[in-house]
Amino acid sequence: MTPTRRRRLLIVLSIIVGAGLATTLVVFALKENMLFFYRPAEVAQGLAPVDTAFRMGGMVVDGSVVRADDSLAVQFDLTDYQETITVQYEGILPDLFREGQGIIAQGKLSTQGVERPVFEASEVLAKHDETYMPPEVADALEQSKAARGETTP
Amino acid sequence: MTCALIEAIQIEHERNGLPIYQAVSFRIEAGQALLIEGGNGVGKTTLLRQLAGILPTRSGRVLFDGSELDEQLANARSQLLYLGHRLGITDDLSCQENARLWQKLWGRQANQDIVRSLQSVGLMGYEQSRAADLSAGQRKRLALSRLLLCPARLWLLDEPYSNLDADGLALVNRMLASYLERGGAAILTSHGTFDPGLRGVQRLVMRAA
Amino acid sequence: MTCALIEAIQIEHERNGLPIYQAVSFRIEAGQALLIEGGNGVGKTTLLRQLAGILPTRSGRVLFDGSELDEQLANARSQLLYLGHRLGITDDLSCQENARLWQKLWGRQANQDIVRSLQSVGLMGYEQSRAADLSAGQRKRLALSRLLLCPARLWLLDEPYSNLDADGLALVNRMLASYLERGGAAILTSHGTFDPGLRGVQRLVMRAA
Amino acid sequence: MANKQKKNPIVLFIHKTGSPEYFYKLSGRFLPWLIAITTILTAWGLYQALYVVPPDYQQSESYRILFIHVPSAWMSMFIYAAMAVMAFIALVWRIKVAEICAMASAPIGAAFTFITLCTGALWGKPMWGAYWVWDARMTSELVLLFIYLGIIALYRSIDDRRAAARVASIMALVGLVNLPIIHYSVEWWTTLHQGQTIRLTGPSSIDASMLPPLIIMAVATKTYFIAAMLANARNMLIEQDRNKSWVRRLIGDAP
Amino acid sequence: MRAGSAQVLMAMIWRDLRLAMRRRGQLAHPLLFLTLITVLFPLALGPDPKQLGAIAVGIIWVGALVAVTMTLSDLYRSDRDDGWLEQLMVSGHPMVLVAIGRSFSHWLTTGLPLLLLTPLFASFLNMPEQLLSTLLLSLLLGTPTLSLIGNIVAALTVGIGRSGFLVGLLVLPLYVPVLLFAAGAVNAQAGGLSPDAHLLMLAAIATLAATLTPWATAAALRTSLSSN
Amino acid sequence: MRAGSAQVLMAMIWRDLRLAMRRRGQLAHPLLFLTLITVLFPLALGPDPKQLGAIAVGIIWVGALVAVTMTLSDLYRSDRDDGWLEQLMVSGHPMVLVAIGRSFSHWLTTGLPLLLLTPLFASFLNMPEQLLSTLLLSLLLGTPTLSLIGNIVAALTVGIGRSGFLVGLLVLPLYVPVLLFAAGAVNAQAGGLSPDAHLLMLAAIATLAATLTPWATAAALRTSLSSN
Ligand code: HEM
Ligand SMILES: Nc1ncnc2c1ncn2[C@@H]1O[C@H](COP(=O)(O)OP(=O)(O)OP(=O)(O)O)[C@@H](O)[C@H]1O
Ligand SMILES: Nc1ncnc2c1ncn2[C@@H]1O[C@H](COP(=O)(O)OP(=O)(O)OP(=O)(O)O)[C@@H](O)[C@H]1O
Ligand SMILES: [Mg+2]
Ligand SMILES: [Mg+2]
Repeated sequence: MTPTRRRRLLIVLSIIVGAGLATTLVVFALKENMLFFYRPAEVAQGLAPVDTAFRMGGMVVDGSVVRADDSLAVQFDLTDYQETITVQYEGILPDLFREGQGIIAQGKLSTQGVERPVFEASEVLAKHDETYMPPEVADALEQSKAARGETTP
Repeated sequence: MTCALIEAIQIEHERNGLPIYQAVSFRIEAGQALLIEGGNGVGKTTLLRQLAGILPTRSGRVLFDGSELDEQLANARSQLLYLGHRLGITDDLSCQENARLWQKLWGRQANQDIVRSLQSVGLMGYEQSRAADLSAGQRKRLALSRLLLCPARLWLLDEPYSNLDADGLALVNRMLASYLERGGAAILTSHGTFDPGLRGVQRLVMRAA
Repeated sequence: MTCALIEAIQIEHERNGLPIYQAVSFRIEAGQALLIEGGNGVGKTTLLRQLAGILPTRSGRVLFDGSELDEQLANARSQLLYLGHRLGITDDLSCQENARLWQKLWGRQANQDIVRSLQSVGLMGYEQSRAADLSAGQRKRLALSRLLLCPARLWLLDEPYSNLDADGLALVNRMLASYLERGGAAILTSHGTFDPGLRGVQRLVMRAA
Repeated sequence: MANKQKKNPIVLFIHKTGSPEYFYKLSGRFLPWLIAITTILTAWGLYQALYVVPPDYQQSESYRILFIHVPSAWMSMFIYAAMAVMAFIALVWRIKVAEICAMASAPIGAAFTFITLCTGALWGKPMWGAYWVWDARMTSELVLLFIYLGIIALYRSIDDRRAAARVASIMALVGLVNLPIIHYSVEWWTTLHQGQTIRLTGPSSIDASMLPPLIIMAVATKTYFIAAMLANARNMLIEQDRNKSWVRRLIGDAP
Repeated sequence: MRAGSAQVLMAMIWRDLRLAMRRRGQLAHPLLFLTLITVLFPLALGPDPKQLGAIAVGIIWVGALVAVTMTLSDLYRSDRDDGWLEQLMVSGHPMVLVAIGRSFSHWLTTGLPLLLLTPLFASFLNMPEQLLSTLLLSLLLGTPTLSLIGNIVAALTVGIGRSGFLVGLLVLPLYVPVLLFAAGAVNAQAGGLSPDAHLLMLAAIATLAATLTPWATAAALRTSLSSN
Repeated sequence: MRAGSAQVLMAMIWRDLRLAMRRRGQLAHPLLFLTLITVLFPLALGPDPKQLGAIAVGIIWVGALVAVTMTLSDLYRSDRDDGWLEQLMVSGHPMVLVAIGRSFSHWLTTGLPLLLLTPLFASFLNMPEQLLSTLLLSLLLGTPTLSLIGNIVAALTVGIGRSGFLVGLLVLPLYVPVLLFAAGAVNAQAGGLSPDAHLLMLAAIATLAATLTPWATAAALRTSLSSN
């Protein structure tokens, strides 16, 4: 092997080794949870931090929304179909906020004076899925699902 | 007038207590030139910077128009032009913009317009070029045009011949000759590789201390 | 050997689409020197930087040892030393430290030790001085010592004579003469104010495009 | 010189289109068509998006901004990739036309990135309840804008056009790492930004009735990009080669 | 025959502004820097809008300080390297003109653009809206002082290569009072108090700086230049 | 006759470190900068220890980023101005050695000292103590990447005068992932999560940077130098 060839081989080898090592590390990293994002079930189990702000995501429970008459304050329950956590918020809600809709709330847990922790949200964001369809199609889908005895997620 | 334009009496320069060169004295009147010679590192640049008032002179006296340089620095400075190893050219301006700036700050020599001066130092066609794009010799020529554009009673020139081609050397000599004739005075350094061939030139050979 | 050490065939240089100088050709063998002449701004520095491979050569061919320069740039470069307007001196190192660094990177010329080389370029007593504190001519001399310290088959020297005193000019000529005798080759620029007075020197006069 | 004839056809093709004169003439022939197609498609696509397609079951009318947001989001990434490919060609084969095309793409890509950010923010307020959230998709898109701006600034701050293009090309290649991050961010992290709707392979989760304007706009933005890039590149080329014989001939020919 | 002071001042400011234009994008630089800082902080802190809003003033003011500081090491450097400062010194014109001119053009190219874009940064960082006018006023009164004081330090370090961090070290302590009163003004407003006292102090500092710093800068320039 | 690669690398690193010593205090500069930032923030925010503690990680990491960024515009500049880079290019030694050597010596003189003094800054800013080890680990894994990426940008801008802010614009977007994962690690730890995922990502980025950036830096140097 000429010196230049050997140098090239060395270069290629080192790049392959480096890239391989990096990929392995990434694969391991992606297996772990990296975000301050909790489901109501995790919060109920006490996994969520107490003093730090975090995000909680889930569905707004049907019929749980209570609006105050004189202010923008609102209270509702959030569920992941395992556990339910009560959320309090004061502010304007996004258009997409409605019962049965997925939302993400940013805020802190408050444990004062209540036996069940209440989530005090500083921000409520609507999280919709990636499905787009006309209302009629959605209705039709609903009906056919209902006919088959399923519920919409 | 009995007093010289500039007179140096046994001046020295020391750096951290060590003298750089052996004390020198000279005296120049209007219309005269002084050529400072000496080997590399002997202190020519240092001396010139002292005369321009950039470096302090702590022993010996420099008289300008008969009175201490230190006491009328601003006055003396407003009557001289200095051309050092660093040429004082603004790289991001064009030749013409540089020249206009000099005229604004140093005043305008009677009958001198910028384009004509640039042409006479051989920069015709480069008026709009960015100064940074000039070659080593062209930069030197641009700096020399300051001497044409701005009035002064004394020129302090550090190696004005370096980086110039044969044509450039002749240019410097022509400029010097006509300046001295008009009553100017000049102090210049050179390595003697080129003889200015002017009349009335004193020579001063410096020696390391 | 029938092929030249370095051969240029109708090379040009263009900047933003404009040619700088009229195409040049030359051919140099071991033991020969080429003196490039021409007025200020004609393109001498540019040509030398092309030969050193710093600037690209987009039209014409440069052959080193008979094969394209572009295709063996690293090999060609390891056999030449280049001295430009910027001297490649590290200001905050002493002369000796600079020299030691050069030896480490460019290899050590047989029988050359640092102190002796510094002495022979006239920097005796400045071995421990910070390079920044040297005068213009002394810096040039320090840069010249690289030629003594490191081996090479080709020297590319841009205005090696500038800023040097008479003694310094003689030094450069002595260095060149003995180098050519030992089979080296050199390409240098100069403004013709000083005639190297060497045997076997070709001259190339460049012209602006 | 013998080995020059054996070069593979791709390199040969690159070299041929890489001749400034050939490129200039060829692109000049395409340009009017591209402009015409772009205008027609954009008008048609916008009409469809605003008046023809049905509203969404959840977002009702405001989802129509999708037809601007999504095509420009795609373009912000597509243009970067195209620019990087051209930058690579420019660096390896030193082809001037590739250098110029890469640099001509950067401002267009930056513009699309900016549009994506703006439309996303405007859409986010009613839907999510916030103009801006620091989630991975949005952050990485913002980073993309900065990278574009950096490339443009770098290109402009060097005098020699060719050297400037080469330096900026290296930066373009370095910035390439950001593209997979933008695309996969919604999968790797739980983002507020929704996941993938349109898939090239497998079923998309958008109703077929809503697809036409999206496809039309996607094509229109592509033709717009090609047209704008060519127009930019032609100007830059003329400017750089203004002293070359082919430009002189061109100007001489002109009536 | 020589030009009068006003003319010299004009010529020098003209040169600075022209150079700022030539070195394209230089104008935009402090802005970009502040933009990047306002982007980096939310990233590093995690996206809690309330927390962010509470420290927005701090981020903007510290960002502005750092942005201005970063321009300082280049403020006189290139003028020194190309011999222009030397020429000005030998010209016999008072150095204080150089100091005044440079301070002014420095503010025009750094402080002013920062001021103009601050509303954008503030909304980006969720700063409560009613604080904006006070923040702007504090910047209007504070940034000229930053330029004036910065000029002294730039002049002091002009003879030193690679002075970036030395400049930072020297200047940031001098900037502390400005920062205190400026942030104090906005924080007072946020806490429901009147910001006037702080703003008056800022104005006082600015007046003082405008009258005194040019002399210090001029002296620093002269000394730095004659040291080698 | 010429020196081997390892020897050349050693010689270049030796030079860098010697220069760092000579230019007295250069070593201390990023440190001083971070010190000043950690002092300025409490001043701008008012000293609420809890609030301060919550944003301590942000301040330290953003400070480190900015400190490193500020060193970049000078990283190759003086070597270019005095012709040393030109000489290295003409020497025929692979430019990638220059890139590797400079990246390493840059880390030794910026990242490492920052790492060593971080415990001090952290306690100054009231950062909860149990976070310190994660913070240090994140700096250990993150700062080499900063040096490596910074070298590319420094090399790209070496031909441009007054490049300070252009450098910032180019480099900070590239630093964003490092910042995200580094701050993410500490924030995760603070919130009771495991920081491992973030640290693994940091390690991955560092490995990738170490294998790829020297080539980019070398190419950038070659191109920038041949631009005039
Ligand atoms: C400033 C905020 C936003 C930014 C920076 C942003 C950025 C992007 C980008 C870069 C893509 C292309 C992803 C890819 O092809 O890999 C994209 C796609 C998309 N975005 Fe956004 N977006 C924003 C806000 C929104 C909002 C508020 C919505 C809707 C409520 C939205 C809906 C979509 C949809 C439907 C797609 C297409 C998804 C696909 O099929 O790939 N975006 N966005
Ligand atoms: N970066 C640049 N951009 C544009 N033009 C340039 C640049 N550098 C040099 N030039 C021009 O190229 C020409 C050749 O310059 P070069 O430095 O090679 O000349 P030279 O022969 O070495 O001159 P001198 O004898 O004065 O050193 C000059 O006319 C100069 O104005
Ligand atoms: N900043 C400095 N610190 C210490 N010594 C210095 C400094 N500057 C110059 N010197 C020394 O002072 C002496 C005189 O330098 P000067 O530059 O005046 O010489 P010169 O006569 O102009 O030489 P040249 O012909 O080489 O230009 C030299 O020996 C030099 O080494
Ligand atoms: Mg001298
Ligand atoms: Mg030259």
